[in-house]
Amino acid sequence: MNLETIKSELEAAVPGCRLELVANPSPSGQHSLRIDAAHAVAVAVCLRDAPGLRFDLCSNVTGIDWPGKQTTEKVKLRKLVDGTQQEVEELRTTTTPGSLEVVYHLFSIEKKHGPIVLRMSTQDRDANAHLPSLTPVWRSAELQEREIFDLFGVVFDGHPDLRRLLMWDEFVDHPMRRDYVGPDDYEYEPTAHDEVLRRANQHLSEAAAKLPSEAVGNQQSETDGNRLSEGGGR
Amino acid sequence: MITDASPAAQPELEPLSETSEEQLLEIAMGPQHPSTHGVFRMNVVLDGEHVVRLKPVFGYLHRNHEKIAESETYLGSMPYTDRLDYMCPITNNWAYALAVEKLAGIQVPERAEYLRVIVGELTRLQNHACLIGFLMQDMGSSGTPLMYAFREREKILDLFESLTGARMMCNYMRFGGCRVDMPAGWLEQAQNVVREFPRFLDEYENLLVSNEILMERTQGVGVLSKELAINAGMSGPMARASGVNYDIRKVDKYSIYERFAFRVPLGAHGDVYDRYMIRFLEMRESLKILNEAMRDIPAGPIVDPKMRIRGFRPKPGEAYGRIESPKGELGFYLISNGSLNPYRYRVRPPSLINLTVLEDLCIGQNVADVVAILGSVDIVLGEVDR
Amino acid sequence: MTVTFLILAVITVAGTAAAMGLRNAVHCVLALTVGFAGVAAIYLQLDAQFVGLTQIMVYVGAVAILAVFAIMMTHTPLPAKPPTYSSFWLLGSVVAAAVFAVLAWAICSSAASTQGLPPEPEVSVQQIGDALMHQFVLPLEIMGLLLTAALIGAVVIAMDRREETK
Amino acid sequence: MTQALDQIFVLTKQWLLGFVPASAQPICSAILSVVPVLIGFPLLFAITTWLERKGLGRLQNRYGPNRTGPYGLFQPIADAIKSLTKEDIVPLTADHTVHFLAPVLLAAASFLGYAVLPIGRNMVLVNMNAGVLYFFAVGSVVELAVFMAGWSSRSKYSLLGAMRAIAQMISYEVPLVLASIVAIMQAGSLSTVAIVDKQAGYTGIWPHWFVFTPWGVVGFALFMIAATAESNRSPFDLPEGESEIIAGYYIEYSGFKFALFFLGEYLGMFATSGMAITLFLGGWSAPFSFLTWIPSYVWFFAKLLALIAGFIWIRGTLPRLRMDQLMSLAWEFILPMALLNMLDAGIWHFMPAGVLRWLVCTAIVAVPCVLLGQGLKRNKKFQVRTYQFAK
Amino acid sequence: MVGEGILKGLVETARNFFGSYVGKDRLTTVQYPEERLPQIEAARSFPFLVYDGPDWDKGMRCVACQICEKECPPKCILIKKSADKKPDAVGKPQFYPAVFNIDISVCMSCQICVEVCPFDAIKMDVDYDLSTDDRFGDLLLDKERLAKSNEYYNAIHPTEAAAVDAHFAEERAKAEAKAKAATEAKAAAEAKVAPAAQEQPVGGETQ
Repeated sequence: MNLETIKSELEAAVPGCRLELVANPSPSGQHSLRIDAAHAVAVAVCLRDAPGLRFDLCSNVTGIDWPGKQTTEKVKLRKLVDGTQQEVEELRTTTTPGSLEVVYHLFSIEKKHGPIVLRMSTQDRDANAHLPSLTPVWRSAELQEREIFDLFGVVFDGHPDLRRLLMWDEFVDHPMRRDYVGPDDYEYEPTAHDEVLRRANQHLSEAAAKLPSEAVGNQQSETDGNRLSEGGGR
Repeated sequence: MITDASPAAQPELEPLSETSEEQLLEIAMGPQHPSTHGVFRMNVVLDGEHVVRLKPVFGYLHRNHEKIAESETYLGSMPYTDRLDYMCPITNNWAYALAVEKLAGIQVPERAEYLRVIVGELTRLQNHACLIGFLMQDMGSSGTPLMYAFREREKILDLFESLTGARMMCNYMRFGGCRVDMPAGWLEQAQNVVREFPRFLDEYENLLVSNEILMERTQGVGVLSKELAINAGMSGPMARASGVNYDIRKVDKYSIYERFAFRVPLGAHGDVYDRYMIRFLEMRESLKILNEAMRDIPAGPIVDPKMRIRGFRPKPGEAYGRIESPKGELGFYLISNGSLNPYRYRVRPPSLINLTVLEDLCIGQNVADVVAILGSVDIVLGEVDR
Repeated sequence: MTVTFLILAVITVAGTAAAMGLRNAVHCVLALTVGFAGVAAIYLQLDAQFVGLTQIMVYVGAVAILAVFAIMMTHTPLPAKPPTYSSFWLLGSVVAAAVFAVLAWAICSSAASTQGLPPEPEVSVQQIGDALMHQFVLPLEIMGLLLTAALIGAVVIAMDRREETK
Repeated sequence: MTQALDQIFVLTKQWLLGFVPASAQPICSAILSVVPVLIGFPLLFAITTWLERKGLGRLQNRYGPNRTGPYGLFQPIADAIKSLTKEDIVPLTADHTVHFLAPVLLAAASFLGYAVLPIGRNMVLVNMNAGVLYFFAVGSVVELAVFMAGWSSRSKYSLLGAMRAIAQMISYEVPLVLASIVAIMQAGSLSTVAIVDKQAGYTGIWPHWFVFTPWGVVGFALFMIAATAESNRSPFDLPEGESEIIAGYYIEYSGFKFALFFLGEYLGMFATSGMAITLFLGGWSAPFSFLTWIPSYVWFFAKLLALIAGFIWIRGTLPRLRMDQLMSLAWEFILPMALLNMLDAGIWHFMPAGVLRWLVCTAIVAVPCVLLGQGLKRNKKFQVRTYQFAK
Repeated sequence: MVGEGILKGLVETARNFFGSYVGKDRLTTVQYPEERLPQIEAARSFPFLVYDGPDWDKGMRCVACQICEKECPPKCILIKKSADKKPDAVGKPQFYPAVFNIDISVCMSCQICVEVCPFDAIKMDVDYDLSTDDRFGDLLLDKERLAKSNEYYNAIHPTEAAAVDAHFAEERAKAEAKAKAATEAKAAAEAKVAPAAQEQPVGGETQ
């Protein structure tokens, strides 16, 4: 299946939809199609039902977190540099807001073709992290969208039963985000890693000291960052 | 009573809701329950013994495998994939290796492909045998079929041990091939196991297939329509039992599966009986593949010589690789940003997605059927919760 | 008035009294069962094996279970610690006393108490069977028919409900 | 000599009774009769648990227990020690009194049935006029104990288990009694001793067991099915269905109380098996006339062990039925067959002996049995399916 | 006929019952402490450190390069490099691990440390009798407990160890040849430094 023909077919079928081809430089050659949230359901229904397409199996749904980028900013700045001014770099640190992306891998059982990769992005990673749910189109997205809601924090509008899937209901953060910092107050099994245990206890007492503060997990971000690297072998 | 759950309509609760809410009994099946196949929980609302509502609760075994993998090297995630579906670690390895190979464009030598097929199909044999055993165990046959299955699985695990060094956590595949070649005499041993296996299947068939109690317990129970099966993304034996002709070995022709003559059995009813019979028949087909593969396996290298074990950095890009694991479509979705570890690593767990329809299958059935239905879905919690 | 009889009588009376007085419905049924069993034991003590065993089978095995089933089916949520005795215990006692008085009066005024009992006949199961099949065959058949009709009726009612639910 | 061996227990008892004064003889006699039963059958229970684990193990290609003592023979003792030393946990919300009484009542009620079982020639505790009736009457007390256990635990699972158990026991009590009626009809007595005596004769070398008649074999089969259900054995072990409702009514019991439930269940199984032997398998009588020199109690226990082995075998093979299937089996198959069997036994009684009687009586039970089975099968619409392969 | 399937099943279990007394292949259970399965060469349990020669501390092949520490997926290895150097198996002066700990309560036996080790210093053990009553101390293996001799390695993984030994012999021969060439070259100039250089390479002969 050629993605270009699919794109034109979809554009003809769903007037007003904005589709964008996203090239994949990898040898896998699985290029993807970015669709806009407003027409997502219509596009999905067309993909599922159009006789030439019949993508009836939505195999894989997953989220990707793209936090605001700073490193790429610097690259852009270097391109801008035409003189020898060094101060400009520091001034031009406008970070892009970042987004959460949801990827759908579609296959066709009837026509045995695929995959076609659909992508949708949220406007930002906080308040506007809303996307339309494709569960009404493909039931297989039900649990996977719940998982994305749980682990990434994308709110799927129109999902029949949007609850946390893997984390418990009282959990506040979204663990799969790149900037997620694990809280230090899990009940660790006492192992030889007593350093971790010591920090956990210390953290507990600190948390008890300033009970009303809500962002307990985030305070220790500095010490947490290197937990994985120094946790072992002690 | 089977509710005809079409994808659009929610399962109909009307007939049973004549009893008032107060008379309903809500029980938590799990997380400590002998037949939830691990720490899985179903909040079941019962009217007498009939299921009115069923809400699965996941996450008791959640360890955020994906997050861990994103901070590991590509190879470092390989042993972790063993622990996803711990009944069939080798196919997990395979799916992951396949995804990475797609991502980096690695070729796999001929011999390695044959080795992969052999161990993959052996995995399928032992998984299906055990699953049927577990299903019977759930239906109360005091473990006899399960023990027979374990007896055979033992032989296959012995093969795995002498090949890969571990019985279950094999960590066998490498990007571009396999880790070790088979030791001397392994092939004969494996051929012997494969030759003996039909005897066990006959035994199983005598014990189970025409058993009236079993037929009564399983036929017409937990019926999954073809439409719902497709729409809800069912895969593997679960989908094929509902008559969906979709076997990734045939569709994707990954590895060297197109070289083997094997057939894909399809069910007509989509009930529990079909689901376990499909697995029966698949075992016979797997034996055919194994026989052919063991006959034809060529000599040669087992791993792409260009692959380095350390410092593996695929070029930026993404890939979705999937295989037909014994449980269904096991996919890995990887995004590389050119660094040592994947930017995004996603497992498409067949067990979890096959559970999407659990409530639809169970509504209106008995408590005893819930157990059988759950058993026929074939889940491993290591994969469901990841 | 042997010792055995006294013990059995005390058990029976205590069981039935508890059945009236206790608060928890299930406890009441269980206490009542003790009463039934006591009565059955008294029958057995009088060598009326058939009646005694039937008493156990029907009352302990069936009636008590039926009552218990009814309680379980209705599934009323009970308070965690209900008071042990029913608040109607006084009323219950009065009613029981009244019934007892009536019965006692009836027994005392009957001819048997004044003239003494006739010699006890030895009744075996065989004799009961003979009596049922010869002398009382018509009543037995009528009762059988009646019960069959009731059984069929119950089945029909149950089936109707199942049809509805389908 | 063989006579003495056969009567050794009876003679021993009389010899012992000779030492006590006449006034104390009735009570001493009772004690001397009851105590061996109270010891012997729990001992049999211990042996059976070992046998069952060994047998199931072999059925499943395992060794079974083999670590405690020779061939794992001391396993029951180890189990007993374990269950005795385990903490007795009672749920906080449980009804403590009833929770405590339930296993006691169950174990006690299970023992009562043995009073009328003739375990050998002249070896019956009470030769009661209405022995069979007594047996079923005390059997029905078990239901109450089960209910008490299930209800008092205040657990939803145990309540479900108790409901299942009671529904099942009530349903199967009817066919159980109806199936046994044929033997009573033939013997013309409710006394177990009389029933066994009726079967004690031989034609040539063949015994007059009721099981060797058309109605007898059907009655025996129905009785055994109903007995399996009555004693909650697989494939009718729904009340405890460990894979569905975990352990049913005794889920909240631990330690010794749990062991009592176990004991009660096995004693129930022995008692119903013993009743089946009494009713259909000739009680303590030898299977061939030339084998009568073997003591009668040996035959009884040999038959009992054979039936237990059958129970174990079935348990190792069959999956469990579902509640509604269990009920439909009771009401749609076993009950009509039992009623028909009664008719058959009546006809047998009144027809003159000969080949014709055999043919007629066999036809009366065999044809409906097949038809009913076929009807049920068609009604249920289950079949071995054939499968297609994708192209 | 109803019951046919049930009877078939009963026959099957009966066959297995008797078969388990006759055929040994039906009983796959191994009576563990008395019986043991034959040792499988490829088997692996937890890593150990190989040393050459009689002294584990001196002959340890590990050069504390810390590659395994980095590559270990669950990060169960802790290595602290020594300050000084000592000669390795081939004879080059190398660092050695001052601390080498493996927390086998964390280790998942994946063998990646073995695969990445360029010095053939860490290998997989096959011992599985590892139960202990101390969950902290006994599961944290230090250098001393990890060290196993090359002979042990040869005993458990003969094929693999033979290849490793051959490789080492080759390396050593090369080094020796080099050293000899050097000594000869030096001997031509000055015949004093040679003995020390010759003694070092062969692991089995050091002190």
